[in-house]
Amino acid sequence: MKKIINNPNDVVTEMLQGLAKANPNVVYAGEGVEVISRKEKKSGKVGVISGGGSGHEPAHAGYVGKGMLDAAVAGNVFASPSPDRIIEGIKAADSGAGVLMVIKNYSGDIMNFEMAGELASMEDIKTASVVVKDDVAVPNSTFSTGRRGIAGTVFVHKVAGAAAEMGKSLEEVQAAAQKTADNVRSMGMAMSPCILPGVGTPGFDLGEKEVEIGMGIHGEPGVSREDLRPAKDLAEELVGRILADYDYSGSEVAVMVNGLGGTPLMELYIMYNEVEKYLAEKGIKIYRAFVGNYMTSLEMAGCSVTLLKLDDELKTYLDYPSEAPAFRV
Amino acid sequence: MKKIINNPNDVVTEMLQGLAKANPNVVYAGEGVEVISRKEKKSGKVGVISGGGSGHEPAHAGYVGKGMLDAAVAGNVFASPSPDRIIEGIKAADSGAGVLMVIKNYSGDIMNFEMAGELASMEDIKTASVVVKDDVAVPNSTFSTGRRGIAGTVFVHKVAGAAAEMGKSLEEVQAAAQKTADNVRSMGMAMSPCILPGVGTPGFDLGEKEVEIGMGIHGEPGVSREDLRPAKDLAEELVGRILADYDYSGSEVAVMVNGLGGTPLMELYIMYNEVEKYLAEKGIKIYRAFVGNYMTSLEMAGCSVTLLKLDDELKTYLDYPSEAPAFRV
Amino acid sequence: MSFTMTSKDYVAYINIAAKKIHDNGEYISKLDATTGDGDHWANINMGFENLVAAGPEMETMPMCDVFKKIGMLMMSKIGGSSGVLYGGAYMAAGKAIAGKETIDSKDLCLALDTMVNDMMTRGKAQPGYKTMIDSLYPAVQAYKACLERGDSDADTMAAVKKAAIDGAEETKKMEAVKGRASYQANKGVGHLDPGAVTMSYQLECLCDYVTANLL
Amino acid sequence: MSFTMTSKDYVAYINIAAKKIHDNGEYISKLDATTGDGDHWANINMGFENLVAAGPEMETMPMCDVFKKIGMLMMSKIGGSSGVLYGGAYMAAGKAIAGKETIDSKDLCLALDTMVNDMMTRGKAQPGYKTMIDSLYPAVQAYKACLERGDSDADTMAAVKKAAIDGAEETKKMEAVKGRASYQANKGVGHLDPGAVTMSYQLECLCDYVTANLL
Ligand SMILES: Nc1ncnc2c1ncn2[C@@H]1O[C@H](COP(=O)(O)OP(=O)(O)O)[C@@H](O)[C@H]1O
Ligand SMILES: Nc1ncnc2c1ncn2[C@@H]1O[C@H](COP(=O)(O)OP(=O)(O)O)[C@@H](O)[C@H]1O
Ligand SMILES: [Mg+2]
Ligand SMILES: [Mg+2]
Ligand SMILES: [Mg+2]
Ligand SMILES: [Mg+2]
Repeated sequence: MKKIINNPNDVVTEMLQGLAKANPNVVYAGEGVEVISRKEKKSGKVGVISGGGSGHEPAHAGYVGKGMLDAAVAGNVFASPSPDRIIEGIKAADSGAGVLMVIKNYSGDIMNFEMAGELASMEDIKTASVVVKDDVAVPNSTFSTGRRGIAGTVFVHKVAGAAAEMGKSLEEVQAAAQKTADNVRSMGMAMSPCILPGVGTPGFDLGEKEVEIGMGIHGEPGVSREDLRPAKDLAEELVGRILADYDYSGSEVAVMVNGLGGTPLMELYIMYNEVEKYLAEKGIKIYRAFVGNYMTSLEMAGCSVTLLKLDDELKTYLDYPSEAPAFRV
Repeated sequence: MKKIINNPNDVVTEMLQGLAKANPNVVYAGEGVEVISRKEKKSGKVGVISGGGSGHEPAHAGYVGKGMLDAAVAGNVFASPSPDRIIEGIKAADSGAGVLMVIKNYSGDIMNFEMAGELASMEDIKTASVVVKDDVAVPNSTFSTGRRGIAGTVFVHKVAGAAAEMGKSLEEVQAAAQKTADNVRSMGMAMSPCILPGVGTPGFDLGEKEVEIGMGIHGEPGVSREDLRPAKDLAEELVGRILADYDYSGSEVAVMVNGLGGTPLMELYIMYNEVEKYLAEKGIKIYRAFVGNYMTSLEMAGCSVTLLKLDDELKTYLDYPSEAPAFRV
Repeated sequence: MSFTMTSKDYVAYINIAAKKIHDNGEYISKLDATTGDGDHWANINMGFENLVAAGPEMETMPMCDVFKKIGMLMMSKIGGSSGVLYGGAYMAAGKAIAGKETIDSKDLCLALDTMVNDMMTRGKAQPGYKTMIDSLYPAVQAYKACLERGDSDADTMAAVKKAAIDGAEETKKMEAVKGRASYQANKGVGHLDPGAVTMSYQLECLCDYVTANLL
Repeated sequence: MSFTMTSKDYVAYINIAAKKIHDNGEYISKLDATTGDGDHWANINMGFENLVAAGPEMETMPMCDVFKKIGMLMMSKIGGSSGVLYGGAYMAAGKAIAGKETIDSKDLCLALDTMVNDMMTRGKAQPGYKTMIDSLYPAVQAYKACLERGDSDADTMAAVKKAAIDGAEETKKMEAVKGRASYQANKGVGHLDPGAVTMSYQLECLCDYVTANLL
């Protein structure tokens, strides 16, 4: 395992220390708390927080900034943060108007954020939550945990953050975030494994020419292993699966081509070029596109594609200025 | 070789097509020209261009935008663009006040940009150039090619672009860029090789635990192969070599911790955390820091550290707004 | 006719369990990597390292507080699904034995029963869902049955241990409903659930400790 | 008493050289990866693919224009150091044989001499710098000596070819001054220069073509 780290147990703390030193607009709450929050707090504004396991950088701390998140709570690598961390994030984000928690749909995240919400209500802080389940690789289900939350979460951050910055109420912010979550779908694929700093060996193997379609952002199994094909075919496969799940025909969308950490920008742009062509064929209009590393899996190679159906309200929120370093609009 | 591409011969064209589709503020000049330029041209403003081999994304096309580059010219992967491409970049950037070319110090780039400059003068376009040689891994020399230009080039783009946007003359823009080039130093290290799309096999091998200190951004040999050490040691080695080359003591600096493409942001922040501590020990004050993928080498894992000594003039230029997607200030 | 377990005992058991977990890093990581995200061992191991570090302090506390302390530490240091599940469960167990300086066999059974119930509520999970519950639940059932029958402590411990290990083994055949293995097309069938295995390690160490030191 | 080389011949030679370059991809890439950035083969091979594609058109041109066309194509399609070096050199050679429909041995020597001089100026390089010049330069010197001595065409071609190959081989011992091998601590000593090798391939194919078809 070759990683630029010191002790595997310290990666989260040291990463957030580095991030806070490089970004004068945020503060780091300290070791064991692992919360990054905005330095300037606007009184009476709804707070928006998110968080989850580490290893998905720039998610979530890179999205803290005016117009996006007020605080991000980091767990250990691939492990949801604990309730005692999350409550610190809630407190940092609260300025009296309540706090929206944007949660990715993993049983660990759900349980930890739920408990944190209870702790918050004990401290008289109103919270609401939106659970993002955008990964079409997983069947939807009300019985089991169901779909995972992946890169589409970033759009939910963006919309919620904009709505909050524009002075909306907690209910309104939650409704906008929920609308985003309802209209966003993603599908990814991996080309190489990632290595947890505390483990040191790859979580899975892929053959010389194999890719795994639908692999999760923690290396959870996907839907099929296939031979690597040209970018055009990969784009059609990923977008095709999204379109089979949700009807985007005739609508305007925001597109995200997201790198998983080890894939160079060159390839992401080539991928986006194919995604754009395929959507054009299908008569789906692209309103705005985002290409880069937004929701990664350590050094995993691969990418995901996300589509968000837009209406005027969501466009306004998407276009609203954001000063978060990892999502400047 | 697992890459999200179609035909290796088309990677540059398709990447730039994708980039231009995703970024409404630029135009792509077309296959074989491989120039990305700003859509809005400000008349009478000095043009600033750069370029070089592809494979270093977001360099250089990601730096095209208001306040930074007016055009970027892409060569094939790791190969300088040819003069006929560069002249198109010059023309796209020229609005009557001349064009500054920011060149990285490689014999191929020098020869191609030099010839392009001659072509420009035949078309009555005034050009000036600045050659960046920031890589302290290579000994300086007036006899041989000398030092390579690496991540420090991005600071030169930033300063030149700001000076031009502020209405400075070609001579003034060149002087500001030259001052930046004179005061910037970088040092990098690689942990894994990169694979040229047209070649398909890694350019070199590194042992299970080996890193190569001083490796170039095209995989050119470095100064030493060593066992991977903790981030703290790596930071001290890279920064130490920079400080041994140029006296930054008592000065204020801009710092860049640059990822080579395959290294996750988590590790870059951990690296920056160590760089910051080491500089603090040495009494060097950090004015502004940049952590991310700025000058990459395809999917190579590793990073570089760059220091730029600042004075009031350079601070003004560094802080001046930039709308380039890969360098928002 | 029952054993007495003190805080010192519980800390001693925790140290043994920590070692057992520590020594099986590769195996457990591999299990979670196969059906989940590979972090289960790294997280639970880090949690146990913290428990071991808190050992000297916990030795001086009454048992009910030891459980609460363990719950808080596990919740905050492990994170993920298992952190909140163990954390919540231990805290609930601490409440269930409120006021107890030491515990006897019945108390221990009550504590474990409280734990499994808390886990089921919090995780919205049932036995058969291919989780850590599938080791703890049958162990608790066996424990209750032994107590009811008035089995000897030695027999009881043997039965609890066996049920825990068998229960974990059973997860191989199960389809995952909750947790990351549920994302797999085949729901993880054919693979052990890592959480069930580490649960069985703990129960095994616990039963062995009681048998070797308290009977 | 000299051969006559037509555009058709030159295109035929280019096709042979293209194949030779194409077939040595792994070897040349490895050479450039060892001392440079690994792209030399990919770039020059792409350039030759373009030359081959332009072959039918070039066959109909006078030799001087063939050279200029090759120069333009190489400059724009190869890129990097070798693109501008070959491009500039071929364009200069085209000027040197301006107006010639076909060329004879003396013209060919002049063209090659012009090329190496242009490369030296543009690259600010001398023989001994461990570059492509170290194959072309001795080949041109041999060519001139043969012409001066009045050697037979067959002997001349053999001498030129040998000088080109030996010259490339010599780069193994040299320290690089220009180009990427100069960044190495040992300046690439012990490794062949990829540009010198591909240059020797071309000269070898050229000499072989003349010998086999024009004498
Ligand atoms: N909802 C749930 N209810 C009960 N146990 C669960 C639940 N979700 C996960 N688990 C257990 O947690 C284990 C995984 O723990 P861990 O790897 O630490 O967390 P994560 O799944 O968040 O990465 C699984 O093997 C399973 O035994
Ligand atoms: N300044 C120079 N003068 C002459 N030849 C050079 C010079 N620089 C490089 N070369 C030649 O070019 C070859 C490398 O070509 P290529 O790999 O295509 O370009 P690059 O070095 O830009 O990647 C070297 O092997 C050497 O023979
Ligand atoms: Mg996890
Ligand atoms: Mg090159
Ligand atoms: Mg796990
Ligand atoms: Mg090269």
